[in-house]
Amino acid sequence: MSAATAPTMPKMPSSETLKQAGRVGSSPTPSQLLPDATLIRWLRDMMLIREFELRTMAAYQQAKIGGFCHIYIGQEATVVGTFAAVNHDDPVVTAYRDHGHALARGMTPEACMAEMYGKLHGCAKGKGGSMHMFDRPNHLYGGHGIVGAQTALGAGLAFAARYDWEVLNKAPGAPVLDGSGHPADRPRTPAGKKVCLCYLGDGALNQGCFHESLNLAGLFGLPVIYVVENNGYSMGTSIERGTTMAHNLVLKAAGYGIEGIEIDGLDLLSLYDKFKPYADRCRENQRPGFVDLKTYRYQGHSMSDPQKYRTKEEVQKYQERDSIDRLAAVLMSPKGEPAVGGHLGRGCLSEEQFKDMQREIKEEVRLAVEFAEQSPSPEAAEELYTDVYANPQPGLSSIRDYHHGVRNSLL
Amino acid sequence: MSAATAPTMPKMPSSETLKQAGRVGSSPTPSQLLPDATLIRWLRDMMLIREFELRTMAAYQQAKIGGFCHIYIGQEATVVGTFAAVNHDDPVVTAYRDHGHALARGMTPEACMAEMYGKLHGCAKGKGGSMHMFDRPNHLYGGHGIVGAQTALGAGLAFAARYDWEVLNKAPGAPVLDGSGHPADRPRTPAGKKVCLCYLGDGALNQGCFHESLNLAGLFGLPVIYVVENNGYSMGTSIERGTTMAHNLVLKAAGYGIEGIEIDGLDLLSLYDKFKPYADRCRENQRPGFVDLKTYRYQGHSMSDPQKYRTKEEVQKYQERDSIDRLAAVLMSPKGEPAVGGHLGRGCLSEEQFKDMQREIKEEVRLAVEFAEQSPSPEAAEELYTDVYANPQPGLSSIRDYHHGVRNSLL
Amino acid sequence: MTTAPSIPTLPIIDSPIHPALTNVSLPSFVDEHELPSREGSRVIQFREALREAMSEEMRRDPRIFLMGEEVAQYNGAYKVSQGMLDEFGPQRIIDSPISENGFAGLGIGAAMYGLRPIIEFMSWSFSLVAADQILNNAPKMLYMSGGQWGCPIVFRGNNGAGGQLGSTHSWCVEALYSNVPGLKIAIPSCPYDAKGLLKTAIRDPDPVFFLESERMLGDKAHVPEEEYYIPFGRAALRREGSDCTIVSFGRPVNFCLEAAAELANEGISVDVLDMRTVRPLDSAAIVRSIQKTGRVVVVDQCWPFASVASEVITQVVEKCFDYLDHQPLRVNTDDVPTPYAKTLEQEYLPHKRKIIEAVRSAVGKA
Amino acid sequence: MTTAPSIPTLPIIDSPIHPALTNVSLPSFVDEHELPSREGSRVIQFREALREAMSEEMRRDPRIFLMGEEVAQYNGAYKVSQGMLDEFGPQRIIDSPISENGFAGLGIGAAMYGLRPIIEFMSWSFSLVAADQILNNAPKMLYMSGGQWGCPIVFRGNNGAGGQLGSTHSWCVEALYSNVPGLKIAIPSCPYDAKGLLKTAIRDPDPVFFLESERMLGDKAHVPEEEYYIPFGRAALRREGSDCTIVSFGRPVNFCLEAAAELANEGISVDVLDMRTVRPLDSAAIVRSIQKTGRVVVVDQCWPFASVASEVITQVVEKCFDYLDHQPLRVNTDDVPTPYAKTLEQEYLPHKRKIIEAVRSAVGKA
Ligand SMILES: Cc1ncc(C[n+]2csc(CCOP(=O)(O)OP(=O)(O)O)c2C)c(N)n1
Ligand SMILES: Cc1ncc(C[n+]2csc(CCOP(=O)(O)OP(=O)(O)O)c2C)c(N)n1
Ligand SMILES: [Mg+2]
Ligand SMILES: [Mg+2]
Repeated sequence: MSAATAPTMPKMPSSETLKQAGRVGSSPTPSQLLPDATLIRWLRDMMLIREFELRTMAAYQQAKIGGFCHIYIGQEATVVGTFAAVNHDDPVVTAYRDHGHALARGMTPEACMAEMYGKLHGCAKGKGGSMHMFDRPNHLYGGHGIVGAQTALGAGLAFAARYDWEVLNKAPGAPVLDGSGHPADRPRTPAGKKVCLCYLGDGALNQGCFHESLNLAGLFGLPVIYVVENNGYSMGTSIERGTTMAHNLVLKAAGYGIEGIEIDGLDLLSLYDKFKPYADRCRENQRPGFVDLKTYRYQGHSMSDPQKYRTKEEVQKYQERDSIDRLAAVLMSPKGEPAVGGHLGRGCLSEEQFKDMQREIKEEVRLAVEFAEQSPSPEAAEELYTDVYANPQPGLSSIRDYHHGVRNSLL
Repeated sequence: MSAATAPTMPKMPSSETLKQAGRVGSSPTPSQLLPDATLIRWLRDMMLIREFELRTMAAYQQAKIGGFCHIYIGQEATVVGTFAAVNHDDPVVTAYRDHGHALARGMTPEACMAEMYGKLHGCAKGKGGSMHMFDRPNHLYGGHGIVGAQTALGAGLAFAARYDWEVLNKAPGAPVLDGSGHPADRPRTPAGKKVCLCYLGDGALNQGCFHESLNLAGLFGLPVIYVVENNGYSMGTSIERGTTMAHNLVLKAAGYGIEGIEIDGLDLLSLYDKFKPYADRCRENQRPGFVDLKTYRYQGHSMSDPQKYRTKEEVQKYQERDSIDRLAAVLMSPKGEPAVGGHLGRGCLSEEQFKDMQREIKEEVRLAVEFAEQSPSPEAAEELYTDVYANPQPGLSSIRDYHHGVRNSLL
Repeated sequence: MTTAPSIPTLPIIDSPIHPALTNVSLPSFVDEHELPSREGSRVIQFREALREAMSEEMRRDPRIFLMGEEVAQYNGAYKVSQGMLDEFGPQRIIDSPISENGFAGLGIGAAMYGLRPIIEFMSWSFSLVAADQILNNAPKMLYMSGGQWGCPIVFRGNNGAGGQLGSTHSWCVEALYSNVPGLKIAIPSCPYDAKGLLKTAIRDPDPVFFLESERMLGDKAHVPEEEYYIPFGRAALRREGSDCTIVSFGRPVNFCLEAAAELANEGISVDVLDMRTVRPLDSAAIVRSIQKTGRVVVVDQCWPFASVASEVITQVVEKCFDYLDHQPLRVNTDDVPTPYAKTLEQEYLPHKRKIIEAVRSAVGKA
Repeated sequence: MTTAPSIPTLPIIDSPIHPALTNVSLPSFVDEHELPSREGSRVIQFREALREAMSEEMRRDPRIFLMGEEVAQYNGAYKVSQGMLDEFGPQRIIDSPISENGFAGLGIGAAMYGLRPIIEFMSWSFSLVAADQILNNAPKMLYMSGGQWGCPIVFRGNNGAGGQLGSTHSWCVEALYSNVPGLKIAIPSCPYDAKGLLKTAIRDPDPVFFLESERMLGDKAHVPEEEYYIPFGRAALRREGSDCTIVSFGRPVNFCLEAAAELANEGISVDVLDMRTVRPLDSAAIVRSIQKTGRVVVVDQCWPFASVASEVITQVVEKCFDYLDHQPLRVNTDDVPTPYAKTLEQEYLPHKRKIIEAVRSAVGKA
């Protein structure tokens, strides 16, 4: 992948173009107000995801990882940029292409990799696998395998968050909601307004569940933002072949009274600049949102995809606009000088530092793989009949009684 | 109901208003080109439905009819006007509020009433009931009880009709499609372009199935027109309380690349004038359509609805614009003079003739009830295990073998 | 950064409540004979019993809300939730559009977040459009998340033939849904149980499918004033006898009792076991009864193939084959789509005559 | 207008083909021993057998089309339809968006109109979102319309655990769907049967659910050149023995054969019956075998509760209780959501060791 070597500097636009585009000299964008350290962390997050995915692919090819495995490379800016615009305790739910979401939300690479290895120290004790990354302490309500199904869950998370703020705040003695993973007896502090991020692929646009969810969200005023990670394909079907009005998806949201926006998902800084105020508005007004976030996946749909439906040139075209390269370039460009994408250079990252970061991440992920290798497999005697019921009772099965098993290491 | 007595003439608009509205003096509308006899038949069709429904209500109250029963009174113009714009062999499918569709398509009141009585000479031998009116010789592919489910069937009917025209016409020796009820060995004549009418209630807008169907129709170019019989309520829920963008439903269709139209469904002539060219275009271009057809039901949702969600005044307001009264007034107004709704009077129906028609219809429906009363009930021995499989085989059930029963009287 | 990864050993969970489910307070259950009396003069309808169960729990716990079609302003399509909008307000009693998959999923998401949703399906027949949410998400969330998130939710509504509603509207879903591990299914046959089971369902931290019947909503019986909870997985012996065991659940229990009364006239005395929940299934109670009678007839309002009746019979032969003096028999609805015509529908159901004939043949008096 | 209504008497339908279903030509079936040989050198994959079945029928009948996700340009997510777009063109091999409920319903509507759709679910796991269309419409249309419209359609796709796909993607739907009258379910265990059964399914005028398995698509065996159709409702005796009957269907038949080979080493000889269709179910063949062996083990890859295994055991006790020398036993998958981890998933399946243990216990050698 292109970020594995130090990025080459993309061509700079003239400062004339930039002024016309309103990027230079006008009032500062949200990202311009952020400290360098934040942007460096974003870069690191994206690089971590990419490195992690490279290792995932290698492990899959060695048959260490089974099942379906959907690689996130190319889409890193999406998740890093949108997460940056919300709080850590805002609920998040997504589809099966979820490794990036898990890592960016704060799951350790160890827990994520061990899950794919089907090991006991995986985020779901090896029961969920690549497509089902759940992380309660990090408010990640799962990757979900059924296309579109998570969109109703997203409406529900937003409903509950709003209910917490609107109803429970006023209910004397209402308990702390346990979705947060905090103990039940923590004293209740007033809940604030939250916003839920619900991700879906462009292919999920055509599931009825999504439309029912949009209508419910529009009708009830649910603070959920549907972020379409529009990578242009659902498996081998380009969006134009599967989805009507592919060139104007926000129109679909308009049909539910939701004002959607389109965002270029390959430029993290402008993504954040557009998404941040949008998310703030959804939170403030407790209204749903819809984002057509245009991105691209460099790899096949899953590990077994021969990718005959697109050309190498097409992939290359996107790789030339690689989001990691672009952000790195901005951070490494001289401070205040126009840099790629019309952003001002930050001059806060040297090539040296960048390489150190790369090395560090490589090591971190290597250790995660090692951890996954060494973590024990769940044992059938302890784990097969556990976590089926929270309240197991006799007579639930004719085969065997259910019981409580090994504690999840995240809890 | 208001049509039970001779209609009082509604107030006439001035011819000045009419000229401004472009109705008088401009080129003739589609309905103006139709012979008087056609319009008289339309009136008769609407009156038949209304009389039939009055009798249905009476029979239900006497517990002659069971189950759920949804009365069509108030919406008659919808079905008569839209059917008039298509051919008899264009497929039609609808929801459970389907008595009007059955009658307007040509089902005898006998078969329709006997079905509700659960009798053997009903259109489905008493197995379907009020919500499930099927009539193969009249190309009515059923009333359907699950809200929204028929919208996918409508896409399928349109798909098949287009396939017939596009694929089978060119396939040597392709059989005549049997949906028409014609014998299999009829020589194949080239199939023409068809258009399917698929009706749904406003409440069905919020079923995922409908959205999947719209997308499929838009994508594949299916000649199906989704006619939303927008009577403002789904049970006790007004459209605004259940549906986002209730004031601009065509926007929902736009999200699938379908250009929808709004039509006033209480004025049959202008309904036809707007719908006819629209339907022709959909047929010609083999493209889907979407019609927000604004209508109103005078009765409750079903026979057991106390209707507390609306005022008597609201119902009355609509009854004052009653579609039967309006058409009768046009037909009875002096020829060429401006009449109600800005239409030109036809002067083709005397009060005498109108009353004769009323009497005739009353008698026709009375006979239908008598027929239904006298028709035998299906017998369990012959009918319970019949029509489950077209090709019954041993081992399909542990209880009993399936078999062929009594011939459907429509076939 | 470069230290070798350390793999802690994880403790086995030993608390009775899973750590993922904080804020759960299971009611304390008493034995059947300690429950308040079934006799008394506080006679109310089945629908009122359901309403009381919901209202009592909602007063106790502000996290509970009720959502469904027409539950609020219309006061319920079948008046189960009558008056609840007035008491609890529109934020907790919520009318939904006709989007079963959407609002079932909404409930599941809300349950994960920490609320305690009650989702009403106007009829379980309409739950088929929500099958993915209720079967793929609700019962599997705890497992798929490795114990992080459960799904404390109740889905409830009318189940079974409602009276000439035709085949799309007359589903008995227990045959289909009970196959799926992770969920619980309760199916009361009388107002007393309806209340006690529904209160338990709302308290339970697992997803519960609660199956009512349009045909029973008007049934009246005494329901005591004092609070009570009926535990899941314990059958009730509705009538005692010695010649044959009848096993049933939900509405047909009432047909069984009628049949039992008639059979008594013929000198045939039967145990009538009302399972009350089909998952968990109190097979121990069935075995106990068969050890006494040696014969069993299972009465089930679903189609026969791969039904709960099939399951009961299978568990019977697995657990007390040697006590059987006669092959186990089952009475289901007829194996056809539900017909509309009254004549056909009546024959179709697992009615009294069919039950009597089955019992006669089980005891060798056919 | 005023003559009294005349009520004709209606004739009973006596033709073997229902009048609603013109244009149906059922193939003529031969007995098992008259079918072309299973031995030979034309070795192809299971997926190729499926493809041949579809292609042969599509060449014969222009009304047949194939629709599903990725079936056309991608040549099938699992390459079942490879090359079919090239041969039949985009009007008959059609890529659909991810809208299972929509395109399943589209297929049903098209079938009513007179076409012969084959609808591919990439996995039957994704059929839950289409449950309403496939369970409420396809199998009930003929009944609800009083015999006017049938629904000649085939739904097909992968069923069962595909190998570490986790619990949302590993459904075995036969336990759920077989409860519903009006549909037929075929579930082949080998390439030869896959082809012969699929051709029959496509010809059948009723809706057929055709359950394949991702884990078998690469299995290879001889499939004859000449055309053949395997009738529904006839089990195949895959192995003969005398001590115990093993009843299975679909992929687990192969586990049963492995188990049988090992049991033979222990001196236990078994009949292995491959049901091939679960609805119709060839219970006569099961009874015949049990009359010989007196013992039966049912092996089923669904969860146990109210499964096809429960149904088979129930029919066994209904039909040959007195021939049983031991209680019938069943081997299902474990009663938990399908786990992802390899260790857990392998144990979860109805694998060889479980089958061997069940047979040993049935024959009293546990
Ligand atoms: C209901 C359902 N149908 C089909 C599938 C199989 N499937 C998995 S991913 C996928 C493509 C989804 O594409 P998209 O939503 O664009 O997400 P992306 O893979 O591009 O991230 C399909 C068809 C599924 N998981 N669920
Ligand atoms: C999937 C589903 N959910 C709920 C119902 C119950 N139900 C029957 S009709 C109806 C209201 C439908 O209203 P609308 O679509 O506007 O049609 P109308 O009755 O006004 O003609 C409801 C909720 C159903 N039949 N199917
Ligand atoms: Mg995509
Ligand atoms: Mg309506």
